[in-house]
Amino acid sequence: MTDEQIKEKILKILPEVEIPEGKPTLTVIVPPDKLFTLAKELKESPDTSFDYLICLTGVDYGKSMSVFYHITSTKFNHTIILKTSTQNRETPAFDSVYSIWKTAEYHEREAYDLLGITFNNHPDLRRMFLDEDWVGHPLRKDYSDPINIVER
Amino acid sequence: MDHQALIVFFIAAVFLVGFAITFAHFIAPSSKNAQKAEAYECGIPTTGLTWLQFNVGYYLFAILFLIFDVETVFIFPWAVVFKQVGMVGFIEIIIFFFILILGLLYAWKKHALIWE
Amino acid sequence: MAFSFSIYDFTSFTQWIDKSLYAAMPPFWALIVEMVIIGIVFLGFYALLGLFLVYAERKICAFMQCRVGPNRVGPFGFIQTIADLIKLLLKELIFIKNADKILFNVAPFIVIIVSFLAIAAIPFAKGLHAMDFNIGVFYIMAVSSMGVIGVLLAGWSSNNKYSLIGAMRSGAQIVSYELSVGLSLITIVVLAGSMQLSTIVEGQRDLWFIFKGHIPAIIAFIVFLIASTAETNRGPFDLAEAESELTAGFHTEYSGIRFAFFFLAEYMNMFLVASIAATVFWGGWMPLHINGFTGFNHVMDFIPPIFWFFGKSFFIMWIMMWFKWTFPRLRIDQLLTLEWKYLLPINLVNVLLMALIVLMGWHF
Amino acid sequence: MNVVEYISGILKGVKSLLIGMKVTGSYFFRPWKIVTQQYPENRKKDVKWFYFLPLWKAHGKDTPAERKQIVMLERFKGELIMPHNEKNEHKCTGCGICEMNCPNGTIEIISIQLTTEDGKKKRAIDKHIYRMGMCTFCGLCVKTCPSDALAFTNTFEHAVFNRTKLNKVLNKEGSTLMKGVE
Amino acid sequence: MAEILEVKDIAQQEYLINMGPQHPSTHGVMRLVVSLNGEIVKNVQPHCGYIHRGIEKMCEKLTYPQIIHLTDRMDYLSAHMNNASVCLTVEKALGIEIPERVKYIRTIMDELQRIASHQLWWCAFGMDLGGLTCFFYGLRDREPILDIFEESTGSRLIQSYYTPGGLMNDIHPDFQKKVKEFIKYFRKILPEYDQLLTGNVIFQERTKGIGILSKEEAINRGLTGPSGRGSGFACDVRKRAPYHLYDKVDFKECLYEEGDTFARYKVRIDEMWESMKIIEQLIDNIPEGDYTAKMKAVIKLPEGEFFQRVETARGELICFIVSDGNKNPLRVKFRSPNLINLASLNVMSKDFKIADLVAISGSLDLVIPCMDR
Repeated sequence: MTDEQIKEKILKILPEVEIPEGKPTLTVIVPPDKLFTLAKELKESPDTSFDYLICLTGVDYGKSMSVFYHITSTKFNHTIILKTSTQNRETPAFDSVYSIWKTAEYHEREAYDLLGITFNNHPDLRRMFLDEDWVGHPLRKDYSDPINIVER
Repeated sequence: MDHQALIVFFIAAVFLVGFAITFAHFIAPSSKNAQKAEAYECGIPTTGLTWLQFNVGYYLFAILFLIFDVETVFIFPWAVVFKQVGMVGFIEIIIFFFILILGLLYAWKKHALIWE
Repeated sequence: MAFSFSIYDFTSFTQWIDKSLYAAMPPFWALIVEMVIIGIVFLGFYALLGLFLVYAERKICAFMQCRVGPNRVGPFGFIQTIADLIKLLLKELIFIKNADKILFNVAPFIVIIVSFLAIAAIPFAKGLHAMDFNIGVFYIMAVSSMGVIGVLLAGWSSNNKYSLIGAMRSGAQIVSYELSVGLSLITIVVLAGSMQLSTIVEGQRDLWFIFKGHIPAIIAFIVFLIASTAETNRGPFDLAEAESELTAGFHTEYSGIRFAFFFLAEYMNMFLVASIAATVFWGGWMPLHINGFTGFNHVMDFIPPIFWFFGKSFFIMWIMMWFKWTFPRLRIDQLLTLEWKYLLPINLVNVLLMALIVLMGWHF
Repeated sequence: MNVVEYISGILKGVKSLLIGMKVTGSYFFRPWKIVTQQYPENRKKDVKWFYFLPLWKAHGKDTPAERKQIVMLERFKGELIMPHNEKNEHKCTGCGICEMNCPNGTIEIISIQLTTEDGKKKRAIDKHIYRMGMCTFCGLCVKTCPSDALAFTNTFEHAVFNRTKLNKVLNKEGSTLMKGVE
Repeated sequence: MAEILEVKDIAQQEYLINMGPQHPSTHGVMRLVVSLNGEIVKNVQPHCGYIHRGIEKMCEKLTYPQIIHLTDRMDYLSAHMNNASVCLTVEKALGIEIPERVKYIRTIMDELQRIASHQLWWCAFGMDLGGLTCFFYGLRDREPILDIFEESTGSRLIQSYYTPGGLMNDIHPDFQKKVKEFIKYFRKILPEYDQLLTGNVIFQERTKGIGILSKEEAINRGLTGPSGRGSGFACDVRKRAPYHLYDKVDFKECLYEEGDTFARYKVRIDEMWESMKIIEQLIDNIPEGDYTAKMKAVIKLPEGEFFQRVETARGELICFIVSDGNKNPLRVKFRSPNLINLASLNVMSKDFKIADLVAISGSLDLVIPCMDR
């Protein structure tokens, strides 16, 4: 399937998505509450069959929190990026895609640990690298640690 | 040399270990602290009790061993006198082994020889 | 009696000491002095042999691994093990808080006593053995199988989970392989018709048993080698101390000289089984004699028996080290499968085969 | 279990074990295959034969890894230095590009204002401080230096007893800027 | 002595064992909390983060050329590939064309690194299973590769050789000769690995049918690299999304359907052969030219998100850079193949023995600094 066909297909499933032009890889901006249904649809429909979640990244833009999903199909070898954002920086929460791709388990735990993004329906959302009693989420832009982070 | 010399060996071994440990007690440094007295578990305190009732499926093997080892003890005298006894001994040991192998095969078939 | 003996026959030497002691003092004291001499001689032998074996193993494994091995302390690193011994003596003896103190302390005694007792029955050369039981083979088997108690106690008393698992494994392992050791020795006892080690050695005057007994003897030797490697807890059967799984297994909590005794006992047990194998299968101190080749036999006789004995034992130990440094470790269930499904049935059939050969007189 | 399978399984297993033993055994009897390098001894120029007594046949022909004397390759990044010529001159202008490019803050340049003969004010280095304890030897300072003032030597024995000894001043006492370097 | 418990309580307690952080088989500081039933593993709970250094946070403060030296330190056994991930992302974002010569050298270096990594894995895996001799043989054969690296890049383990746009410096004049020498030597010595370990009946018993993961499960869990290919998951980025020169060279993607420890082992052994094949195709025709493209002094990426998939020796590494147009990235994410592969450990080792757990975690070839970042 080419990018155009995927674009059409996604727009058919979910008309409210936003697809910006000029990206090196097809990027789809999805509202947070619709992400799970779109992802499920993309994985399960036989002509897209995005069965492999390569990467899940949480990004703190300073004003908003986003999560990127790089998904690909092992069958057709096409790759797209799903992006979802929220303005709620303090307690961002998204739907977990663990039930679609099990590999999301560790990615989501990592995002929770370092960025404080909560994933609903995640089976075991704990800190991954830091101690349980660690205060704050280091990858956030406003995280401050006067001892260990040297400003230059 | 009589068999009482075994006592010498026993005493010598006890002496060797006892002397060395006592000697080490005097010359080795000693600094006590609570961390050092912890059981080693990769640097993490042990979770739960060590002496728990836990399943090591070797109990069956111990029983099997008991059976077969007793049989081995019976074979030893036979082996020593076998040359004098000759054919009769051979036939008898065949019967004996037949039963023994039958037992082994039974255990085999019953999956007793598989560590669960 | 004048003091004269040759290294070909120690009988006169030992008897001379015996007689001169009894001539010099009352029998009771003579016996005591004799015992003390034996104790000291064997202690020295035991310690030296242990040091040498540790060095030998390190050097052998180094050469197999394209390394040089110890080469800094003394010429060719020969004093390395003595340096290690001093280091181990100087290390702190750590007690574990929740360990069972009595058993924790008793365990090293047991492993050493067992190996020391078993060494008493080994005939090193003609006339050079401490005790010559008429049930020699049986005695060694009985005593050496007690070593598992020391290992079990060490593992259990440490209050450490790794140790406990190691001890359990060791129990299952040694207990199982005891059978194969016994049965493979029985194979030879059938051929020799005696359990006395001196008789067994004498019986190999014309040809060693491993050649005399055709295929059953060779099979018995291989089975004995495998089973005894397993019984001494050496690789590839070192499950009790499997370092990639259980860090150090049953002796995880032992430090300093206490650990050294487990280490020493392992090497002495290895020497023990190697010397039994040498005695029972390879003729012990008996030189290589082939029936009918008189000239050849005479040439062989020139090499003193003590060299024959140690040469054979070290060769077998070398094979055991070769095993250890080549093979990956077995898993516990494979270990037991090997014993119960392979070695034991083979052994049982092998005993019958040997009995048949002896009955028919097919042996040489 | 089939009896034939059982026996052939045993034989196959034994054969595979023997093949493995052949490998280790053959190395045991070929001590000249040993690849160990005797470290402090092989630093010396004239390697004595007895340093290699156990591997007296090793002459570096069988395996590429065998070398008698340790060879330090020219590009080895051992320590950052500032090459000085025989007139005690270096090329560092004190521009601070290395300081800026260093990811770890390893380099610190303390510069002074010099007045040249024709009255112009000019920046020059007073101290070029290199904290080796923080260096990750990425080579960005050498690569980005516009006047090629820095280089790596291949010394590698950096063990010292005190961490402060790893802080080094790269420009030598009384050194000046080389002529023609701006 | 411990307090006396009721029999009921004792029977109900779980037997928990910590493997790691100070354990010989974890190859670093990772902690596995294993709950056992006898010797049988019931549950494995990995705990990581013992050497978490916050590389992603540090990257946000650094410029793009400076990031490179941090990536070496993630997966130190595939340092070149880690460098390549950042370099390729930056090059892709800037849309610059790098010289052919650089592509050749990068491909050769990557494959040499892959061989070196698999050698080290081979020896460590042998050691996990108790065969200590493997360790020395593997390290011995790795030495020539490190010498080749040292000669050209100046370092042995963490080279920081690639820069955005090219290479740090040109290859050494002896490079081609040395590489050819090594290939000749290693082609002779690699069958020895098979003799010592692969064919060994104990080894086969220990690895065959152990830690099975099906293809679907592997894809779903994102098990990549040789571990994933052992399950039949065709996840080789070199084939699926070629970079460097991988679309021009001829090589086979090693796939095994069994999904057990032995399959994962075989994939790596085969990959060493394939890597040698790739190097042999390229080593004689490295074109002349610059070793770096013309780059600005300060590299600023355009605003947007860029990512590059790279096949390291352990699996798929992704460098994902979110840029806001500054000389520093806004966010850098490295998809560590080790961390994701670790997630499969619990599924694989369930109901196997504790010795198998060591074999399985060894066959996943985990490098902890990459996992923790």
